[in-house]
Amino acid sequence: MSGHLHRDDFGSRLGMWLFLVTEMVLFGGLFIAYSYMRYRYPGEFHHGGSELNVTLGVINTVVLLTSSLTVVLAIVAVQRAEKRRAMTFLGTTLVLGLTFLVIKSFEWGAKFHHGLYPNSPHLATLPPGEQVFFGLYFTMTGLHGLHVVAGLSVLGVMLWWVATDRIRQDRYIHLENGGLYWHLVDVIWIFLLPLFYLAA
Amino acid sequence: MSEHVEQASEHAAEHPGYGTFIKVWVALVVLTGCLVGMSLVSQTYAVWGLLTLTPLKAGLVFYFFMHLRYEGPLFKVVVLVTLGTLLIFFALLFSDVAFR
Amino acid sequence: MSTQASTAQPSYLVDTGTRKGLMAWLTTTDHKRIGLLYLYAMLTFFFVAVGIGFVMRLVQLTTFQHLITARTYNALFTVHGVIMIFLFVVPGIPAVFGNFFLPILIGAKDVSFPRLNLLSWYVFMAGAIFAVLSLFTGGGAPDTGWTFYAPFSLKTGTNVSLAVFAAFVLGFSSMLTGINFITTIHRLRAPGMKWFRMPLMCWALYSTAWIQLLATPIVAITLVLVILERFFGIGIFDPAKGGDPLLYQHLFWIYSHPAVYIMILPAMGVITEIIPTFAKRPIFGYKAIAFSSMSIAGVGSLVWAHHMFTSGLSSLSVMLFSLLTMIVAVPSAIKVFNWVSTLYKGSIDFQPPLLFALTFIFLFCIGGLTGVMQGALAINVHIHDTYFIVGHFHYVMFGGTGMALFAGLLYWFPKMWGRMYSRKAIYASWFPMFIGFNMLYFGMMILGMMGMPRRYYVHLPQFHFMHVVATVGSWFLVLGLLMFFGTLIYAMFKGEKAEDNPWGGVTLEWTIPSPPPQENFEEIPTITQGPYHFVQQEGKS
Amino acid sequence: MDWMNQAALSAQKSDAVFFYVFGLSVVFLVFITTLMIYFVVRYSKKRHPKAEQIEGHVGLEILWTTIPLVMFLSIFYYGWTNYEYMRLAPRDAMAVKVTARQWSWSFEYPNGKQSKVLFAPIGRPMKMEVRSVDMVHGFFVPAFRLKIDAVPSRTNTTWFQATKVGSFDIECTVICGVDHSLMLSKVIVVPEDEFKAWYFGGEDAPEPGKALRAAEAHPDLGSLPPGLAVLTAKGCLTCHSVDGKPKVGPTLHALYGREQEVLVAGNTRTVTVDDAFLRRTITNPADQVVRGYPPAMPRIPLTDQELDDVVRYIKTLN
Repeated sequence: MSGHLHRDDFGSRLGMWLFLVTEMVLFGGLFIAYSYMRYRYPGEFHHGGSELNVTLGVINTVVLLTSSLTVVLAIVAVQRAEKRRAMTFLGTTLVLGLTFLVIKSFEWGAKFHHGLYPNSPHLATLPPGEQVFFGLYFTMTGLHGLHVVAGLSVLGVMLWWVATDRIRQDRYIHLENGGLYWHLVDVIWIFLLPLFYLAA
Repeated sequence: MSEHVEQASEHAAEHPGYGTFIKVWVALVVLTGCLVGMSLVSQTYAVWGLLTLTPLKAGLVFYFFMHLRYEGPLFKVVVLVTLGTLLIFFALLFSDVAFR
Repeated sequence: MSTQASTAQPSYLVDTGTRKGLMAWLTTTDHKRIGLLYLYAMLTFFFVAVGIGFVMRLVQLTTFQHLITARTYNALFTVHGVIMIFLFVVPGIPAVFGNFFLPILIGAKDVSFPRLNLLSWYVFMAGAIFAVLSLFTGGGAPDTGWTFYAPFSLKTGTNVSLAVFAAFVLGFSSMLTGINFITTIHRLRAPGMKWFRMPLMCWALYSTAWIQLLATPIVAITLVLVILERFFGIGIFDPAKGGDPLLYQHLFWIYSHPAVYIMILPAMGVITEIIPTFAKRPIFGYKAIAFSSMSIAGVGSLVWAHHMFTSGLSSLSVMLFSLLTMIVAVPSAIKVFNWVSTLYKGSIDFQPPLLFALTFIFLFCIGGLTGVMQGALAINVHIHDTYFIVGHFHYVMFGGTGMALFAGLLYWFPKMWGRMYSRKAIYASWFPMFIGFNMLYFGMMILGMMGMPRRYYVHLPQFHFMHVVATVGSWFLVLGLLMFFGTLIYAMFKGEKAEDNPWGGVTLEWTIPSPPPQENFEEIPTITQGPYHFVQQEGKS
Repeated sequence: MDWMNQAALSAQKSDAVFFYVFGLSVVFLVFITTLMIYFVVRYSKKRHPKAEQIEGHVGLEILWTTIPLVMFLSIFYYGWTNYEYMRLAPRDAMAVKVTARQWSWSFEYPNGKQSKVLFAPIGRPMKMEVRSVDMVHGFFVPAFRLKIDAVPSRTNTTWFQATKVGSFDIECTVICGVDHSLMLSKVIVVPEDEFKAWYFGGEDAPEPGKALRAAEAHPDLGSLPPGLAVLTAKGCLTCHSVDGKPKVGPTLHALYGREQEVLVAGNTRTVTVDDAFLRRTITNPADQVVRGYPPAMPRIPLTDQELDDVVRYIKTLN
């Protein structure tokens, strides 16, 4: 059936944006929960935030911002039919995304090492507000991490499609949509950084 | 298609080049630097940074990286409606939390 | 617009591809077949849940009973709620009639993303299977009520995690359908089909889709938090760890109140299609109805906390939400007035779909007005969480959405299957259904006023009489349902062949053969006027 | 039957709004339904073969937007003002701490006295400070039209001023577990002197409202087996189930003839549950306590007839 429909890039992008709407609201729900709890426990959140590693957080921000840049550059390259360049850019994005995950896992590892994980005996001794802080921290960064993994898989496929010419100068809507998703993941992290690391 | 608006928005003619995006990236990194700087000064500054610079950064990503700048009004409306809805959710929720 | 339907293409019910039979259906991307897949699945779940409701009523026949244990009873009402809400009422009309008729109504060959559409169905079925599995695995069927209120849902030993996960998956299906519909309406309207030339059903589906997008993710994340809480104890809703059960209620209702409008808006859309067809005149106040759909969607998303008036909200919040609740009642009232006015000076052809549409208006008015009662704070304090609420939302959900679904089935039945049912049998089924319905649910509202709390497996003796009345009502209701669906199922196989346009409707679906050909239209029509123009047709007859 | 019995000021406030909305609703519903039926009959195909093609009328739309809006706003205002009255307790109200737990209520008065049912003097404002130790519960007194949720980790308040002497149900309205529907109690409204006699009396001051509680009895006890009627009337079923469900005390289900470990004067001993054992353990509960259960059962005076009924009933539970 679908073969009979004309190709509708605008429609595809609209569909993607609508999907991003749901993602925004999904994280929006968590941001609502965060602000609610932060309003109740300002002191505990401040204390909890001071236990996070700011340096790693900031490095990760720059990593993600750069990976966003390379995706958008890859689209420019495809538009200009510069296949090699496009592949290099996408490859860089994948490497940066993996770097982000590795740094994140070190960060989580350190927290686990200090006994700061949900349901841990150490956490149970902390004041209630701080338990909530770490609950939110692990939930939100964890969910974001899952999105990074999903985004990386999508972009991996895109790289493959660029290599096999399924994505080319006159047909790159999938790359655009994949890019949109990756940028949204980036935007979410832009919010997570100050909420947990800087201004808690 | 019936709507002129949508018709016109079928991808604006020119595509931006590498330069634009690299400039935006530089701006984003600088803003991140400012944010960190503000958070080092004091808690109050950090919160102000959170409230002003973060949306600005997100806006840059939306506007340039996500090509909103080059799209027709429909997508902008979609994003604004979403953010507006979230904002109203916040406001109504805080009508409870903040006034208990 | 050609009224003579061409028959060059085979009907969508005929397999033409390489796959035949069941496989052809399970791999189809045809929106019409997907609509029917939803319909068959949903009606199955509907009858399971009706059965459960029937048993619950039987239990209430005795004040002090040993038929089933309290735990089983708690599981029954939870499962009844979960199935009815997540598997039937929420997805119901959009997934069935939206899928089947939205593309036809706007003159398109299919939805924008046909494969995504099929995927939505599979996601829906996956969610349904999880929901069913949650009954038999883990600690047994969940016993928290469909609202899964924390902290009880965090502590109970029953299989809440899987049930909640099922609801999460179903939410995904609903969002994907929403994305598909919005894109379809924006992109695939036939030439000349301006926004204000769309049939009003499309407006209803459009506004519904927006609520699905903007509200469903909130409940998705809330349910994820419940699961995380149960497995990892993250403590956001757990008061022992500093969490707040009220936050759960807020997040839950941010979705679940708009969900009520997800349920009722498409139902209103169906009614708006039916009434002009049988009154043979344009709908009264087209734009008023279109805008009221959008404003219900808008304001309806902002009234969630009226489910929490007694849970200790701030007084400011209580006042705001009560006010907003009153305001959201206005567009519904506008619709009712417009429907009734559409009958004025029409030439009314009284047929089963119209009977059910008018029944909808009557029952929905009762549901709506009792809703206003709950919005009034002083009354809410008394009737919240009693049988009054149970009665009220059955009037809206069953008397509203359910009746509209039945009306829609009767209206579009000849188009969907190309066969006609026995009108007499349908009229006969209406009587027990209507009487039983009112005995059951009005009885419940009286019980609520008397102070009977909901979700009680035994009741105090003073409530006994009304419980018996309600239970007897449920027997009539079930009898009516069996007669209704018996008639339709019989007609599906043995009914006489239907004409292409048995009711004399003028929207696009009546211009094509019954059942519709695979690609709906031989040639995409060009639209030159609004959807409800009967003049042309009258000139002919 | 005491439903719609207004036993407090709050009930009058709530009902006033209810009847206002109810009146409006009936008028609206009758109007719409009559109009619908009239149109269907008057403009049927036979009587009115040619439909008039009316598209709409702006004036009417405005009219039926404004009228409902005004109506709904008046409902809002009336509902809200009466609610504010129901919510804000006067300063001189007596504050009672209400504690909800799975599945019972307890009440603590300002002087530290506690009770399982709520005693309230007539005509005196009583402020309820409702809290919960486990799940969310709902504190509901239908006769007062009063409800407030008991939410863990916070205190919600409400208040009432009873206007009638009598005994009124307290029910839990939020699903809180298996025995949600048994989470019941009573408000006993008594004359001021009777309340004071108890409140200011010593430890053993008789609970007020004895006469009331005896009179209300259990109207449907006659329909139960005599033994079960006794168990119900004496409150045994609060702690002992008859269907095997674990409660505070051992279940009576399949109890007869079972081997049971009991503590007699601190020593464990195994006995077989027979007539003699049952009679002794009911009349002198502290003598032999089943292992694993608290020695919490009070002595409840039973007549010989009642005792026979109970023992006979327990035998039937096998």
